[in-house]
Amino acid sequence: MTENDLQPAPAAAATARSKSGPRGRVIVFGSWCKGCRLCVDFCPKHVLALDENDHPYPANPEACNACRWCETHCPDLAIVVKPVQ
Amino acid sequence: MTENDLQPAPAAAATARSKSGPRGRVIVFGSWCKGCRLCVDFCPKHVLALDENDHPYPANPEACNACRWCETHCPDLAIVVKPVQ
Amino acid sequence: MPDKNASGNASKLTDTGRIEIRLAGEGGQGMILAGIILAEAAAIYDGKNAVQTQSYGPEARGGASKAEVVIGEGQLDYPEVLNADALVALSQEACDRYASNLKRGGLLIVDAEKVTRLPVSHAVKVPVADLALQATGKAITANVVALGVLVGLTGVVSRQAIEKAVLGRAPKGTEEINRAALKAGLDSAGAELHL
Amino acid sequence: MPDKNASGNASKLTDTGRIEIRLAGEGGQGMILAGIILAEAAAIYDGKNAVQTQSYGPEARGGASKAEVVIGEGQLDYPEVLNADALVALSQEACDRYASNLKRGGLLIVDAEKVTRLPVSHAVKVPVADLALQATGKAITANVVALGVLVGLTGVVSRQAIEKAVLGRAPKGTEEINRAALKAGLDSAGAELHL
Amino acid sequence: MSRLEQHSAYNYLRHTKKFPNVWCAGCGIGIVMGALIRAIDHLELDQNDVALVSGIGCTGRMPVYMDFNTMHTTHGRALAFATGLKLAQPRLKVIVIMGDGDALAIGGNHFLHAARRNMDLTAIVVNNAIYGMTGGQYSPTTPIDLRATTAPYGNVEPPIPVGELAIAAGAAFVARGTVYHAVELDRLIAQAIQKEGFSLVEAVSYCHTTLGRINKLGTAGDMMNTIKNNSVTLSAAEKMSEEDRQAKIVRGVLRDVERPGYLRLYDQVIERAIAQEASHAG
Amino acid sequence: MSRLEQHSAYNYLRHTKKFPNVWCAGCGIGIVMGALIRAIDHLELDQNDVALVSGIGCTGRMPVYMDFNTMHTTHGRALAFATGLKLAQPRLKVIVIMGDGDALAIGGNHFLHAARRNMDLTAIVVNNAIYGMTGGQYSPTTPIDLRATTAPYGNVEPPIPVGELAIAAGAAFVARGTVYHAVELDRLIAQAIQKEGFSLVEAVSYCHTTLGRINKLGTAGDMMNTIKNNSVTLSAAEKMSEEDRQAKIVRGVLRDVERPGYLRLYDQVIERAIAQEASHAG
Amino acid sequence: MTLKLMQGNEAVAMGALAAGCRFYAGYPITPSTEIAEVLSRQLPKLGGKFIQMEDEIASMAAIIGASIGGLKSMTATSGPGFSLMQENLGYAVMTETPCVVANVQRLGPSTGQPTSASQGDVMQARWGTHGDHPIIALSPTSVPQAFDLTVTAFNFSEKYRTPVILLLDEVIGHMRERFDMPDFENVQRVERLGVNVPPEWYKPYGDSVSDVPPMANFGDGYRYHVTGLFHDPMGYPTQRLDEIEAWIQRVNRKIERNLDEIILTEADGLEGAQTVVVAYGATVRSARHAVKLARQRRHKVGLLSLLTIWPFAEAEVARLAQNCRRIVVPEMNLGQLALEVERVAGRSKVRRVNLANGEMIHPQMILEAIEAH
Amino acid sequence: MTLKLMQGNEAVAMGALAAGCRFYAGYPITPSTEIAEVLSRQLPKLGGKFIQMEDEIASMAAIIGASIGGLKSMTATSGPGFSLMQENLGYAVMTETPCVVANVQRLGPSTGQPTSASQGDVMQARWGTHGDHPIIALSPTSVPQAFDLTVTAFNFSEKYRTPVILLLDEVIGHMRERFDMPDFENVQRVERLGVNVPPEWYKPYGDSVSDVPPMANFGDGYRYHVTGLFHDPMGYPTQRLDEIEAWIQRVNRKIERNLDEIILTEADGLEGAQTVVVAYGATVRSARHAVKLARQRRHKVGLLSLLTIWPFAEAEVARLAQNCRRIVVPEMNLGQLALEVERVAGRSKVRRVNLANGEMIHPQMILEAIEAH
Ligand SMILES: Cc1ncc(C[n+]2csc(CCOP(=O)(O)OP(=O)(O)O)c2C)c(N)n1
Ligand SMILES: Cc1ncc(C[n+]2csc(CCOP(=O)(O)OP(=O)(O)O)c2C)c(N)n1
Ligand code: SF4
Ligand code: SF4
Ligand code: SF4
Ligand code: SF4
Ligand code: SF4
Ligand code: SF4
Ligand SMILES: [Mg+2]
Ligand SMILES: [Mg+2]
Repeated sequence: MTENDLQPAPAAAATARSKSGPRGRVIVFGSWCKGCRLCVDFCPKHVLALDENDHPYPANPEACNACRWCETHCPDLAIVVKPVQ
Repeated sequence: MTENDLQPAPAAAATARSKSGPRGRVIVFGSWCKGCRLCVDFCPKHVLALDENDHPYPANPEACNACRWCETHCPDLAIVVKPVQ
Repeated sequence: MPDKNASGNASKLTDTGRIEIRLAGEGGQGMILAGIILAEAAAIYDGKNAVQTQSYGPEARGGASKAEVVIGEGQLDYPEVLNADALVALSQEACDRYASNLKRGGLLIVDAEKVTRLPVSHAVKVPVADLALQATGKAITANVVALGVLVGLTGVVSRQAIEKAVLGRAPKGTEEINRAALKAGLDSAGAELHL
Repeated sequence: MPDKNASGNASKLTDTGRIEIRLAGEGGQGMILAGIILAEAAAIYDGKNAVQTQSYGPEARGGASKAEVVIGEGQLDYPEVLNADALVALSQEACDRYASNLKRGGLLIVDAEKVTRLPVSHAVKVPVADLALQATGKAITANVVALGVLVGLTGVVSRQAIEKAVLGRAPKGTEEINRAALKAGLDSAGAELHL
Repeated sequence: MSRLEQHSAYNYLRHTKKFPNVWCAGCGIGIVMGALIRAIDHLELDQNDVALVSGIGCTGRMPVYMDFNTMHTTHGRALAFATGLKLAQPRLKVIVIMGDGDALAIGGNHFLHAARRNMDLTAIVVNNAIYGMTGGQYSPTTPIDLRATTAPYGNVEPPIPVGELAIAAGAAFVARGTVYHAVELDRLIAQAIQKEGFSLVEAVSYCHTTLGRINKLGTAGDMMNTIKNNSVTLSAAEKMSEEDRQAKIVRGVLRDVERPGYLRLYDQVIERAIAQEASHAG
Repeated sequence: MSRLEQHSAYNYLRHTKKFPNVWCAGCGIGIVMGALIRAIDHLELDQNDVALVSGIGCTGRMPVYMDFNTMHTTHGRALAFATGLKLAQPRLKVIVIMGDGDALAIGGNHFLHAARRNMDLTAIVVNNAIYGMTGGQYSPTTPIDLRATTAPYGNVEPPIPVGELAIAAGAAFVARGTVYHAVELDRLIAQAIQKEGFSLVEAVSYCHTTLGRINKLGTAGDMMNTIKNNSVTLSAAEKMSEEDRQAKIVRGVLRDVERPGYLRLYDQVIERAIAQEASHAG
Repeated sequence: MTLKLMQGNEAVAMGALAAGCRFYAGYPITPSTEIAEVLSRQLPKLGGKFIQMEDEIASMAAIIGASIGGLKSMTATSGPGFSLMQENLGYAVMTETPCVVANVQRLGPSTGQPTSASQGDVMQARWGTHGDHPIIALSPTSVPQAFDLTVTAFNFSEKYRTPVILLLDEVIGHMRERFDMPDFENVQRVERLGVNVPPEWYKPYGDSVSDVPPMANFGDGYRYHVTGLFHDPMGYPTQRLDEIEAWIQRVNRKIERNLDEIILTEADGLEGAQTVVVAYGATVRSARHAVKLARQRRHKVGLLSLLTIWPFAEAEVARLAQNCRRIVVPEMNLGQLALEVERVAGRSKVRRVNLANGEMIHPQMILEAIEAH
Repeated sequence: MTLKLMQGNEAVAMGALAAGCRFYAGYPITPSTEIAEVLSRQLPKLGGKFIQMEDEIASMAAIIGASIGGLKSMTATSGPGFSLMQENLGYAVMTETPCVVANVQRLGPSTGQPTSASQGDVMQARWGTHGDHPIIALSPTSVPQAFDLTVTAFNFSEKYRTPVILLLDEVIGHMRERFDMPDFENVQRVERLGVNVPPEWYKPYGDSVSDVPPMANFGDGYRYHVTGLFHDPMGYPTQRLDEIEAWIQRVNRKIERNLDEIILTEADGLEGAQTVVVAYGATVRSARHAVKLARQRRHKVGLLSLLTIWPFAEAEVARLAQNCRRIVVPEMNLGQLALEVERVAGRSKVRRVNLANGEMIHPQMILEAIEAH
């Protein structure tokens, strides 16, 4: 299991910090993820990108607004979004 | 096969002669008839009655207006009505 | 196919007191029910053993149909009639079709009005349907009349047993006419015996 | 269950010139197609006999899958691999799962980048996927590169045959990249041989 | 003018060994048979060009009496057999005769898909609201609360709306008639036979021997009267309240649309296949 | 507030030996699984009181991943198995998960009759418009002209209108959702589960591996976009012309009526039987 | 005890109730229909459920579903319906679900002759569904035995977690016979082995001492998986050869190691018999009659009546074959169980007596076979 | 001739086309699907028709309907679908309708293991439908033979007016092998015996010299009746015992008197063999390998390959059994055809070699059975 969120992408973090509204922390279970890209392609905030193992990671974590699109649409139940206070 | 119409009932013949409109000659195939009474009970002109073998015969042949109800409703295709000129 | 009659009266050699009865008529004449009643008389009320079989099928709706009853003291092996001790036939077609393995010297009871061509020289002719009409006003009780004739002539089951069996099967409210029909049959059998 | 290896090199004793090859990879790497191409090269273009089998099933959609090709001169009896003369494995899982009945001294070809744990001491390691990318820009041609390596190293089918077979299966418009991929494989085999 | 007036319906019957028919006295199935014959006669079809396919049941016995290409198949599967026959011999008018259990219980799926494909068949369902042949078990069209040998306490399963179902599945032509309205039935059947695609005629004909006896609904004649009194034409029904209409047998053409039949659809497949073959060759 | 926010969907999964699941990367069946779990979680049902019954197909593999009473039956027959289970254990919420072929090709008859009886079941049909498991043969929901391995020249068979069919057959609740609208799907499923009688949720989820590949319709993501662009809500659809609407996937609750479920209907049978027994005894 | 003249089909229905059957799903078919009709009347009184399904496939499915829900379940049918049930019958075998299927045989093939007697489905009962599988099939010879063997069928099915087929012929199904029906409380019932471990420990298809794993009912708190795919001890699909083999072996073993209990026969005069008649179903009645006649003619004849048809009484017949000269196998078919008898008959000669036109075998036919040289 | 690397299933499809098949109705199922896929592409080009039906029951019905309409017809399936086809297969037998049913066997029972090899449906092919009936079943051992036996299946079916089952195993169905496919014109086809009397004289089920009545197609001007009930020579339902018996006898006789033609086997070194291996399907490939190894070790081993499984090569095996000591029967099942071998093996010992886990039988297993004492 790869919790990619433990490696935040610093650049993205920087831009998003200025935003208001809800924010989410994205957790990906690498061993379940099949790398289908749905989460990456449809995230409305372009938070995610695929890593070299074809698993998504929050390349732009601060942009996440915890909308949960990725969580509710991951066919492998490999993403959980935790709201961040 | 019993062609009952060969035995016309004279009384009935008398009453009907005065009528105008189409008239029919009823032929019953006794060996097919199962004596269900449908033709007897539903003939609008009360032309038919059952004989001792439970086969219908035109007890009142002159009343027949060749409506063919009996022919089209006999489940055993045991009646034919021939129009009489 | 072996000739079914080849085993002759063999049945008697196997089952104790085995008696074979065939009841035949047209669909709707109630001969299958008569078979059941007869078997119940033997099995439930006379303390004997009994097996009843019948012809089923589309032909049971119209045409001839039959019931067979085998009665005996103990275990009954073969459940169908091998050589009928008695045949009751209420229609010509039934008589034609089912008289084949009536035992030599077996009892043939027919409805005198309906069966005119007989397969054997001696037969008991009873106007079953007429008796039914006379006794009960209902042609439908002919089967019970026939049972009365059969029991009266053969004593294959006791009179008490057949009466209980008939009444046990009679729909509520029809007990009296059924009793009357049975009596008519039994009586006419008595008359027959005295001929 | 008997040990499958028990018959040893028995296959050689039965079918003339029997050679057994196994191609394994992940679903989507096209190793089953590679098996078909190899068998076609032998059967259609080299005038030999060939039988190809493969693992089907849900697991063929993901996970490891394999194709087997048996080549020989005349009748081929047992259609599956008894003791592989050669195994090509393009993924670690495929190598783990399918190396079991590689013949003692048989040839193992692996993708150098993807297979790191080897079941035998000597194996030919070729960066198959990398070569495919370099030669054609398309990772999907790795299976053809692998065929090139196999044929280059073993001569199990002729170069002309494998080229015709590859081109015979290439979708319209992809002839060139497939030819390039095959060449890349053959060349790298040449290089291997000279190592 | 139909040929019937010159030479009778008996030309369409197989006389040898077959009559009287197997049905109970007064059973409406025979009336439907008469209507079917008159319809075919009216259309002046060549007997060699007509095939009758049936399933198992009292209704399923119908084809054997008629002098066409006739096939008495397995219970519920008549439409599937007929599909194969029609595709093999598109020239034949294939008429499929089924009981309600046959068509809608065990055969429901074939009914659905024949209608969906708009298979060029005419289905006649004799709806007697019961399994007649096996002696009166409830069927998917048995009305609520009526008793049957397997519903000794009254049926609680909602009956299927046969016509509506066929419409939802895609049938091109759907009609309902009754055995009391025998001449109307001729017409409906004739219309159905002429239709491209899947056509259905439901013929209501209560079974007096089982349904009637068990529920004390009287003789064949009594049940005829029930049908007579309980049915209305489509146009009359349209003027009734929803609730009143529910209680009625609505007669008439419930649907009649133009949709290409399966054979015409499949012609496209053949065309495309041949075109592709030609382009490969060329 | 649903329990999901305290402890995640993972409580409903069987972790041992089962993951990753068998489906292709990007297959929407997994999205439906997520929606089902969220619906059950939202309803706060006890896991012991839920049974999932499926047929055979890619979709049929769903129950094994979930920690309920689960049954993977034979192709097309899930509703019939579920009927027995529900009648034996009325307390269970029985949810039946089927593919389009499973539910409507081979299983069409059980679908029809479960709906007719208003059997207390919730059916979820994952409509991927193809036989996925067997590699891409056309199904009764494959759109016209799309190709499939057994329709190499394009499909000519009119697809079945799943919802309309269920309505005609008598289902109490009929809804349609898509995997693009996953959260909406949760809601529809939750509504369906709560309904007395037969409820159906059709979840549209095109199969990219077979239907997509054969017809060059792109990746899983591309097909998601197709669904997104081609679907409208019921209220939006009502404002469209018949023709425009035909081309759309109409989402929402297509029917929701109160009809007694089969279990309540059967209670009448039991009551009458016991009453009759008592009157005989008395 | 209630003294009755009872029909065979009715006795099956009564036997089912006595055995604890509380669910019936079926589709009517001659000559089995009375079983459904009696149960449609009786089950709701006992809190059980009766449902007439849309076809036989659904019926078979429904009884499996109900059994997994915890009710003892059955269906009844005849040839055409039995053919349709085959796929789901295999599912019951694969999932080890107890249930009873009565097939009141009629003359086939196809629609055949619905009201005629036949024993034409004997081999189908064994081999009708695809793939290798063990099966139990019982066949009564009388009305009282129809009751008893129905109870036994339920008991076997629960005890061994397997579908059991009750193979009647039309003669036994429709025949009425004197029967002193026992009170239901006095009927011995077997209940499925319940689970006595916590849910986390439960393996629905695990090894067990008896080779029959305990069975939890859905809803009892044991959430497990049931599938027609080969599965591991947890019930999860598997492609592992070792797990597939383990399943196959266990499922066959659970029957094979209990043959003594499962194979029910009645022996009559087998000791010293030179000719042995092996019969089953209604044909036993013909055979008994013939054997008595033969004995009167001083033939040394024994009669082995097979109440259990499958598994075949292989060992018993083989043993008899060693001591007799001839085995006569009368069947209302063209020779089906005779194939099995021949297989194990060794050097003793097998004489088949067959009739497949819908009539019972006349005792005379058997007598001739006994006497022929 | 076209030289190809062809799959077994494809060869079946091609063989069907070569034999003149012009109608296919089926429902997809692994591992048979390629047969449908190839035919869906090829049939419309030849003016034939392909239809995917709603299920296997409908598929079987449709091919019978089409055959009665005059087209050579087939379907293909695997275990679960084959189980569902059983009822209508019996209808084809009863109505003597030519058609071919390919069953590409997979591991069962139930859903089992769809992509694994098995010969588990051998007995089902014989006995799967209810009632007594004869049947022909052929089983190829290679891809070229899949083509040839498909042609033969059609030819037998037309010649004898009977359904023919083509029993493949998954190995043969999915294997690709070198095949020099003959041009279709050079393939020998048998057409059903046409009618050469006027319609009034035609008896669709009448007696004939060959016991196979000529068959008119619907639409050809012979209006006759087809039914699954027992029927008289006119095809009309009958309950007359003499007519029922005549039908049963004729239909069995038409196969039995042609066993020489129908039973196809390949003999290899049977002369003087002390051990004979009897095998069929893909198992023949294992057996050939094993036999060669055994011969190298100087065992006198023969191999009888059964291309026709049903009717069983009873006479041939019985004859062999008289001269050999031991018969080895390897099967990818728990022992099915071995039952038949045992039945006729007399005093020669039968050794079964069984594997039912989805794998091919390894030659070593057969070798061990040959060598064991
Ligand atoms: C597979 C199969 N199941 C059951 C039967 C028994 N069966 C014969 S006819 C019939 C139903 C008859 O009802 P319906 O179809 O409504 O026709 P009807 O007799 O009422 O005209 C049944 C269940 C059968 N022949 N085959
Ligand atoms: C009786 C039977 N027929 C056919 C099959 C083969 N089969 C397995 S899944 C399937 C269809 C799959 O399509 P669908 O039901 O739409 O499910 P999907 O895989 O698309 O989710 C078929 C035909 C089978 N297992 N059993
Ligand atoms: S949607 Fe799920 S499976 Fe697909 S890439 Fe994202 S995390 Fe992985
Ligand atoms: S929760 Fe929404 S915004 Fe955040 S990563 Fe997921 S899809 Fe993107
Ligand atoms: S309707 Fe027909 S069958 Fe009935 S009584 Fe009249 S003639 Fe006879
Ligand atoms: S034709 Fe009309 S009027 Fe004349 S007898 Fe028949 S029903 Fe009566
Ligand atoms: S049982 Fe009913 S449907 Fe059948 S023939 Fe008799 S009346 Fe007609
Ligand atoms: S084949 Fe299609 S439906 Fe099946 S898992 Fe793959 S994408 Fe999903
Ligand atoms: Mg009906
Ligand atoms: Mg699908």
